[in-house]
Amino acid sequence: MIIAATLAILVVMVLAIIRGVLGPSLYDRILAVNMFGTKTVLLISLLGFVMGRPEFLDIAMVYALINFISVIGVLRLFEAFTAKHNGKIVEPAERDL
Amino acid sequence: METLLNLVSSFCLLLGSFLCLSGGVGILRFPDFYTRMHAAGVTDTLATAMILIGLMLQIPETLVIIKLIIILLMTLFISPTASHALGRAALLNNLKPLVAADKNHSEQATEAGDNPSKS
Amino acid sequence: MSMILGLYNYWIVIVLMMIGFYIIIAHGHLIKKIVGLNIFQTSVFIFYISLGKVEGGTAPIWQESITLYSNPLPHVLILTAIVVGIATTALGLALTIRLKEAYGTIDEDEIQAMDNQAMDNQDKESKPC
Amino acid sequence: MFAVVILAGIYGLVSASFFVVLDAVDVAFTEASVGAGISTLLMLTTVAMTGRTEHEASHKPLLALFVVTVTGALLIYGTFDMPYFGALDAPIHNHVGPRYILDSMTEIGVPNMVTSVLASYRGFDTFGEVTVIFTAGIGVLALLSVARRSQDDAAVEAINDSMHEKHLILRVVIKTLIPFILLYAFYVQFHGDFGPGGGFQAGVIFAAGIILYAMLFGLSVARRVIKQPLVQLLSAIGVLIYGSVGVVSMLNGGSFLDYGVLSADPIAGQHLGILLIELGVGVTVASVMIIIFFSFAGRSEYQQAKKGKSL
Repeated sequence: MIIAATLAILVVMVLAIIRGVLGPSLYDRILAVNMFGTKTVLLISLLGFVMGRPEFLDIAMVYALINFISVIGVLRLFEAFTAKHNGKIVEPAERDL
Repeated sequence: METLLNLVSSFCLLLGSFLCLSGGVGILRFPDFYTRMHAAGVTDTLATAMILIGLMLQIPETLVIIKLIIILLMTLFISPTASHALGRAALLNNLKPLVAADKNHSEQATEAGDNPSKS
Repeated sequence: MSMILGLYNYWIVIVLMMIGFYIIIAHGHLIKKIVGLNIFQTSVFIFYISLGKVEGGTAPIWQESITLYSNPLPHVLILTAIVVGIATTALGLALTIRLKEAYGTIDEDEIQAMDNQAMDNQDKESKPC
Repeated sequence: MFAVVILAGIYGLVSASFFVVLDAVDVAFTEASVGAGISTLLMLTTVAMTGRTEHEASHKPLLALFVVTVTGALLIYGTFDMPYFGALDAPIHNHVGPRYILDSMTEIGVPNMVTSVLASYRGFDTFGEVTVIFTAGIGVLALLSVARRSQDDAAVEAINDSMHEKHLILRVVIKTLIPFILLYAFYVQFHGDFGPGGGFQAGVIFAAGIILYAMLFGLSVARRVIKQPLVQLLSAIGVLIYGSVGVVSMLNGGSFLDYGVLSADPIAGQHLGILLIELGVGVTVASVMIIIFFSFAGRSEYQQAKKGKSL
C-alpha cells in the first residue's frame, strides 16, 4: 500500500513539473513549485517507511518549512519587483524562456 | 485489531493517493491559474492529511507518531497560507480569472500581466 | 545488459554534468552561468553519494539490529561541500550585482566589448602624448 | 529569467529526494535547507536587481555542443572500468570506510557516523570548510555592504509600511511559526549526534527563520532585532570556538582537534568536543547566511532608494 502511494506521488510530481515547465504565468510556476514541495514532504516520509527507517521524518519537516519560506520569499520578491518597476513587466519575454 | 488498523491505514493511503492524483490531473488540465490553484490547494491539504494519518496507523512507535503529527499540523498551517498568499499576489497583479463572458479579454490580461494595481 | 544496470548512475551524472557544462560555456548571461555551475556542482554531489551507496545497506546511523551501512565518508564531504557551494554561489551573485551596477549589463560579451572599447579609447588618448 | 530560477529550485528539491533514496540523509537534510530555500531566494534577489530580460544570445552553440559531446563521450568511456553501482567490493568501501563504520561507536560513541566523521575523524577538513564559509561571508559583505544613512532609512521604511498593510494573514501566521522554526533549528543542532542533523543544517534553518522574518517585516525592522555588527562578530566567534577547541586539546596534551583529552573519559571528551565544534559550525553558518541575505536585501533597497531619488 505504501508503495502504491509512493508511485502515485511520483506521478503527481511529474505532472507538477510539467506544469512548472509549461506554466504560462509566473504564478503557475510558483504553484507548481509549492505543490511539488508538499509532495516531496509526503514522498520523503513514505520513503522512510519503505526503507524501514521512519526516524528520518526530520527531513520531511525541514522540507515543509523551507518550501513555505521559499514560496513566501518568491512572492515577496516578485511583489517588490513589480512595485519597483511600476508595471513595466515584460511578460511576453518571460513566456519565451 | 491488527487487521482493522491495517485496513483503515490502507484506506487512508489509497484515498490520499487518489486525491493526490486528482490534484495532479487538475493542475495540468484546468484552464486558468485560479482553477489550477483550487485543484492544487484543496487536494494538497486533505491528501497530505490522509497519507500522514495512514502512516500513523502503520507504526506503534510514539516518537514517530509525534513527528508525523507535527508534520501534519505544519502542513495544515502552511499550505492554506501559501495558497492564500499566492492567490492574493496573483489577483493584485491583475491576473484576471478566466470568466466565460470576457474570455478573450482576460486571456490578454493573463499574457501581458499589465498595469499592476499598486503604483 | 548488466553493464547498463551497473553503470547507469555514472551516466546520469555525466549527462547532468554535461548539461551544466554546456550552459556555462554556451550562455553569456552571468546568472545563467551560475545556474549552470550549480547543476554541474549537484552532478558531482550525486556522483559522490552514489559511490557511497551499498546495495542493501541503510543510512549510516548506528542501530543495534543493522550491520550493513552505506559509506559515511562521501556524505561528510558532500555535506560540507553543499554549504560551501551556497556560500560561493552567493559570492558569485554578489559579483554579478556589482558588475551590473558598474556596466549596466550582465552579458559577458557586452561587458567584454565595453572593456575593449575603453581600452581602445585609452590607447587613442595616450598616443598623442 | 524568473522561470529559469524557479525551475532551478525544483531541481534542488528533486536532488534532495534523490539523496534520500541513496541513504544520504544528512546530505538530503542540507540540500533541502540550502538548495530549495536559500539559493533560490538569493538568485531571485539577484535577478530582480539585474533585470529579468535576456538579450538574444549571440553565442555559437555548435562549438559548445561539440565540446560537450566529446567530453561526455570520453567520460562515459571512462566509466566502463568503474565499480558497479552499489557493489560492496568497490574500492571506496575497502579503504577507510569500514573503520569509520565499525569503530566509530566504540571510539567516538556517537550513533550518527556522519557526525563522528565530520567532527572528529575529519575535523581538520571541516575546520577548513568553516573558514571558507566565513571568508565567503566577508567577501559578500565587502562587495555589497552599503553605508547607511538615516534619511534613506525613512524612505525605505515608508515603502515597507505601505506593503505590510496588505500582509496581515501572512504576518500573523509567520509570527506564530517563527519560534517553532528557531526551536527546531536548536533541535537539529543538538540532536545531530543521534539522527540526521548537525551544525551546518541547523545554521541554515536558523538563518532561514530570520530571513523569513526579515522578508515579511522589512529589513530595517529585522536589523533592529538582530544587529548586524553582532552577527558579524558571531560569525567570527563561531570559527574561533572551533579553533580554540583544537588549541585546548593541544594544551591538554593531545594533538590539534583530538577531543579524547578534553575529559578524563575519552568518550565523554569526544562528546564534549563534538558538541562544541558543532556549536561553532552552527553559529558561523547561521550568521554568514544572515549576513549574506542582509547584504543582498540591503543592496536591493539601496538601489531602490537611489532610483526613487533620481526620479
